[in-house]
Amino acid sequence: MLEADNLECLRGDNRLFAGLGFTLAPGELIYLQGRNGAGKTSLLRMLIGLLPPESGDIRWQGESIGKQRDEYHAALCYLGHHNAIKEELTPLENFHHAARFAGQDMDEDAALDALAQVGLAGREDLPCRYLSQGQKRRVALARLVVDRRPLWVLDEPFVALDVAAVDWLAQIISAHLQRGGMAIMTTHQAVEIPAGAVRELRIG
Amino acid sequence: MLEADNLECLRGDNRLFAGLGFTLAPGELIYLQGRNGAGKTSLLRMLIGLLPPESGDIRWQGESIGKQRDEYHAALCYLGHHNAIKEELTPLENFHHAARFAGQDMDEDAALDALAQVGLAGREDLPCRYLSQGQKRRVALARLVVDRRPLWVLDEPFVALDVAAVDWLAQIISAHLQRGGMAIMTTHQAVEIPAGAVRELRIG
Amino acid sequence: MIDRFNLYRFASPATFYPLAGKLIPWFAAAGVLFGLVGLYIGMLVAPTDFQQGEGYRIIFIHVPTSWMSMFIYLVMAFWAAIGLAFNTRLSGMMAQALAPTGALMAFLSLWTGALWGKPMWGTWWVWDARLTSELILLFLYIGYMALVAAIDDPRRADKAGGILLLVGVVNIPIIYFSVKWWNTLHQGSSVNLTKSSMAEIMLWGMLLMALAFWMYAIAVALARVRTLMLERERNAEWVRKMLSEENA
Amino acid sequence: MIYWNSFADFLAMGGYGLYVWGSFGVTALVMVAEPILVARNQRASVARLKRQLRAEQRAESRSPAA
Amino acid sequence: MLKIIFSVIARDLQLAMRRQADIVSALFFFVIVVSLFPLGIGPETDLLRKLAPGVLWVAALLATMLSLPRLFADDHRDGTLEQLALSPYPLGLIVTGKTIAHWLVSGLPLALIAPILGVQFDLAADALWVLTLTILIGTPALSGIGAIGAALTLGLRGGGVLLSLLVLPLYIPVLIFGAGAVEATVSGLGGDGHLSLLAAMTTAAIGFAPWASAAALKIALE
Amino acid sequence: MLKIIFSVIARDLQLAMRRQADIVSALFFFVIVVSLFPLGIGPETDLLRKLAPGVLWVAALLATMLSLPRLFADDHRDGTLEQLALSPYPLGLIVTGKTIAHWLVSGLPLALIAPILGVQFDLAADALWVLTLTILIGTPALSGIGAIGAALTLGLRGGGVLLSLLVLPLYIPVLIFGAGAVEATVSGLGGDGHLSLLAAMTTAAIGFAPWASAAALKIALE
Ligand code: HEM
Ligand SMILES: Nc1ncnc2c1ncn2[C@@H]1O[C@H](COP(=O)(O)OP(=O)(O)OP(=O)(O)O)[C@@H](O)[C@H]1O
Ligand SMILES: Nc1ncnc2c1ncn2[C@@H]1O[C@H](COP(=O)(O)OP(=O)(O)OP(=O)(O)O)[C@@H](O)[C@H]1O
Ligand SMILES: [Mg+2]
Ligand SMILES: [Mg+2]
Repeated sequence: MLEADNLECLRGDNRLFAGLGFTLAPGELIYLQGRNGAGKTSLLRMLIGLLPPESGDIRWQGESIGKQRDEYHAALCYLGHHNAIKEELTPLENFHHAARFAGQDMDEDAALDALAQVGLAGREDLPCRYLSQGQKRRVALARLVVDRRPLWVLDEPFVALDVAAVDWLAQIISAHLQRGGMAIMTTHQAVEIPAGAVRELRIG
Repeated sequence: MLEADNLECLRGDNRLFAGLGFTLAPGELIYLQGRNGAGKTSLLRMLIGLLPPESGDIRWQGESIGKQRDEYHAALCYLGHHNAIKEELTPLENFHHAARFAGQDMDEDAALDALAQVGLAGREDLPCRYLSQGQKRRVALARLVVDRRPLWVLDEPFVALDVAAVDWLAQIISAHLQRGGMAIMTTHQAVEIPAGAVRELRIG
Repeated sequence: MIDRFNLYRFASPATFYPLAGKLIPWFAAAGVLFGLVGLYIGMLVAPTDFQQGEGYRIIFIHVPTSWMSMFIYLVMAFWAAIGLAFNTRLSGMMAQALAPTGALMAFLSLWTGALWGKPMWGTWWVWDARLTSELILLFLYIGYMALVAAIDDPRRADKAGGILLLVGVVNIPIIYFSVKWWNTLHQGSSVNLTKSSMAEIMLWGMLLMALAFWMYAIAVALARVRTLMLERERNAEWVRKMLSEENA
Repeated sequence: MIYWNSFADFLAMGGYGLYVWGSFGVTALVMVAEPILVARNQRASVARLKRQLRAEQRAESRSPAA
Repeated sequence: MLKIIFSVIARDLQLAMRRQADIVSALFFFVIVVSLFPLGIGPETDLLRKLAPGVLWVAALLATMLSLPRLFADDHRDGTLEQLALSPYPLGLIVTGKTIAHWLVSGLPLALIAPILGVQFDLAADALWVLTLTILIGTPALSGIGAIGAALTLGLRGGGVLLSLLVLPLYIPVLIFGAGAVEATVSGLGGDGHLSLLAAMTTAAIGFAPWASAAALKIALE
Repeated sequence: MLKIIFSVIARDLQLAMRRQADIVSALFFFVIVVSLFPLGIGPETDLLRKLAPGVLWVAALLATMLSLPRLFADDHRDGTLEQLALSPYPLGLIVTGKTIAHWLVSGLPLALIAPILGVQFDLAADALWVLTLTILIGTPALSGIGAIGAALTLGLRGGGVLLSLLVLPLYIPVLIFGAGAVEATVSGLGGDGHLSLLAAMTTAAIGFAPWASAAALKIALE
């Protein structure tokens, strides 16, 4: 369970939001909304502990996230604006490295399987430089196929994806919620998540 | 009059378009359309002479643009994806430098006037670093207020602007066309240009 | 409990800003006073040094500036440690406010030392341990100021500058001893800083001058920290109130 | 009490005048310049912030109270 | 613990291999700077022999320094650094891995080519040997300290020059003991004292610097 | 003609003033590198005096070189370079302006501080004077040639190191004549010949290099 209490965010001179709080229980999805520059990305970065809030508190399983950094990170999967893939490496290599840094070793078959699921079959060994924008995004998303960590934090995951891939990702998120996972995500597209308790949160 | 004949564009291994041609006469606007990555920006960069076409010819007033570079540039105003402003300088300074590089010296009053028109009154002396995305775009657009060159090439000029500013810019473009100017632009937003002969051109 | 409360009140910019404003004239006056007496003793009363002639009078500036340049760096590192440990807003500003003064002190130490070295050693500069480490200290100051200036967000600037200061302060003794070693191993020291037992009156002059520089540094740093505070807290209620009151 | 015999002696500093006065002069210069600069920065800051505050207040009073 | 360090090293080395330019350029910079000196100073052998340790060490220092800006910049730009900071391992360990990889790519090759360049300066065999050894022992400290500077200047305007400003003063002890060891050997005094101090500094740098870098990285990510 | 050059210079200087760090950092890099050498080589005054011209010149060269990557990179990133290329003036003139501004910011300060550093190496007054003069005359050539390299590597991966690789070989003649003039003066031979060659090279570089840079920039903009 993730709880945020009375969060305040200052960037430069702007107070982006203040007094923001919510609770995210297993099986729930929070759909974060707001205009450009409202502070959605800033809020997500606070939640994952990269941006210290001006005031307020964020608790994971009842304890402040600052006090249990490594445990919290082990429970957390974040996908940001950037894909975090290396253009020089192949999708397979990228996937392996990402899994290893997340503390989850992966055998070859499982990796190939995940890549095939995101539609990259046949491209596992092509350097990512040659992939299209959408395919690059898919390399990053492949992690979600095998990820069993309880909390997903997704910043505009649908960007650059085509319609089929958007549907596929919505399914993946639903499955995660049905397994008792939690998720918080932002998106400017209207996407229907078929299962799980979806709640909207508007900032700015 | 701007004429393009049988243009072909290759990027890496992809042929983005081939056999593309059009004529742009005074008072006309070409509205360039196509999906992301179709080659719109590439085409505009060909038209302004920064990207040599694989084959085909571009003529300004009947003569190939490669043969009259400086004259052509003197007749041309280009606005790209980037704003071409310096974050360290103020809007006023940026505007002055831009005008000077375009060969048009500007007195203080005219500059302040143009900036006021784009809604930057009171911010003329604040470094652009502190401006919002939309305000930065407006600094770049302020040039159009005073620009009397016949050919405008605008790459997604409406990006980051709010509704009022979009209307304002549409007016500016109309006025340009009514003065006998020419324009070619791309945009993903549907914007109504109130006057002038508007033509669509679809690529990809 | 009451202590804690007071400390936090003191450390809050809204309280500290006017307090600093009131303190500055006192420190400045003390600085001028000590300086005048020190100069009087050092320049007019103190007799000549039997080894160095009148040239030794540079000592009345050289030693205080050298001390201050090192001491200010330590103070900055102290504030940096406090800032990183307790996340207080004031500490970063204090470190930043001290830096230019520290750099100037280091520069003056080098300048007066060079002007002293020419008549005493016959050269403006030697690559001696003390001199070299003072030069490096100047670089550390400049590096710190450049780093802080390059970061837009003041809180980030404070933290990054703090790390640099702490790394630097660990390095200063290492640098000093490495240079000393390098120098002494390589060749017998051609340079002897004359350690003549100073006449008591000279010592008094020097101590007074050191006090004067100290007061000066405090006054200037307080003045600078006020500016920093104003800029950083420009949207805070107390600044707005103060500015509009002064308006009226 | 005073060590020097004449003002000229004082200026000559036993032949070290250039070095001694060079040191004291530059130090004096620096120690006068620094406070002046600091004070000027402070005044400039206050003036600019006041100007911004006034501009803001004017903008607020002009905008329709919605 | 060790596993995450090895994973990071493996990935960074793989990347360096793919890019190639990385390894070759640091090395070439070293070679070019060292070769510039005889051009700037003149061809007297005696003089050059005296200079050799200093010049080679300064060049090694500059070559290492020039490769620093990219140490974290690429990972920062493409979002990998965030992911690393969010991994369930302490960031200090990850930085340790990246520092070691940086040394393998930018320090080790210098040590390997140093003897050849030393010969150009007419150094004797024992001096060559000590020179190689000092560069081998000293460059890890350069990588470690440099990583702090790279992390502090990550994403800043004009970061490259600022980085050198921050890092060079901190490099000085390494330079002095490194060049000092060679000089002591050349002059027959024996460089053992210098060498052990160098080793001590490297150990300290490798152990302590990654945590300072990690703290700086967290600030850069805010 | 002249007006556009002055406009460009004025803008670039204004930017440098706003950033401050730019000017200060190139200068301090120079100072630091020069100060490193005595640390690497040892404090013997005689030796240092012999080295001074070479060391100062190599340092000037490196300092100029390190400030090169940003010469066009900022303008490229924010789209200003496109606008400059589209202005009705020849791009070569604009590059001339940028080169001059670069020299004013990164070359001239070196010349101004060189005498102070020369004093640290115990150079005599006439040698100091010639040293300053050579740096004053020689650095424009460095800026001019460097601009070509900066334009050629604009937007490339690992551009910084690649840039030094391209530019350093071309800097060698400047280095040789620059340091040579000072040495000739120190040894009493008189450095006039060297100086006039240096002046000739600078004139050629300032006249010719901007047009080569302009051509390279057009390629980078494609
Ligand atoms: C650029 C040249 C010089 C620099 C950077 C320099 C630096 C320093 C520093 C950092 C100190 C304080 C160290 C301490 O208190 O332990 C100091 C103290 C002192 N210096 Fe210098 N110095 C220079 C030249 C000279 C010269 C030429 C002389 C005299 C011939 C001199 C005489 C002294 C004396 C007497 C002290 C006081 C020592 C003490 O109180 O322990 N210095 N200098
Ligand atoms: N250093 C700074 N100084 C001033 N304002 C800043 C600074 N950094 C960020 N901001 C502002 O904070 C906001 C950051 O917004 P954030 O990236 O969280 O928006 P978002 O809701 O994710 O937007 P988007 O939908 O475009 O992704 C922006 O309005 C930006 O202008
Ligand atoms: N060096 C290259 N190698 C391979 N493909 C390239 C290369 N450079 C560009 N491309 C491709 O050329 C196309 C360039 O498209 P362009 O920027 O003209 O698109 P656009 O229509 O302006 O798109 P948008 O609407 O996103 O602005 C892209 O599809 C891109 O992938
Ligand atoms: Mg966002
Ligand atoms: Mg486009």
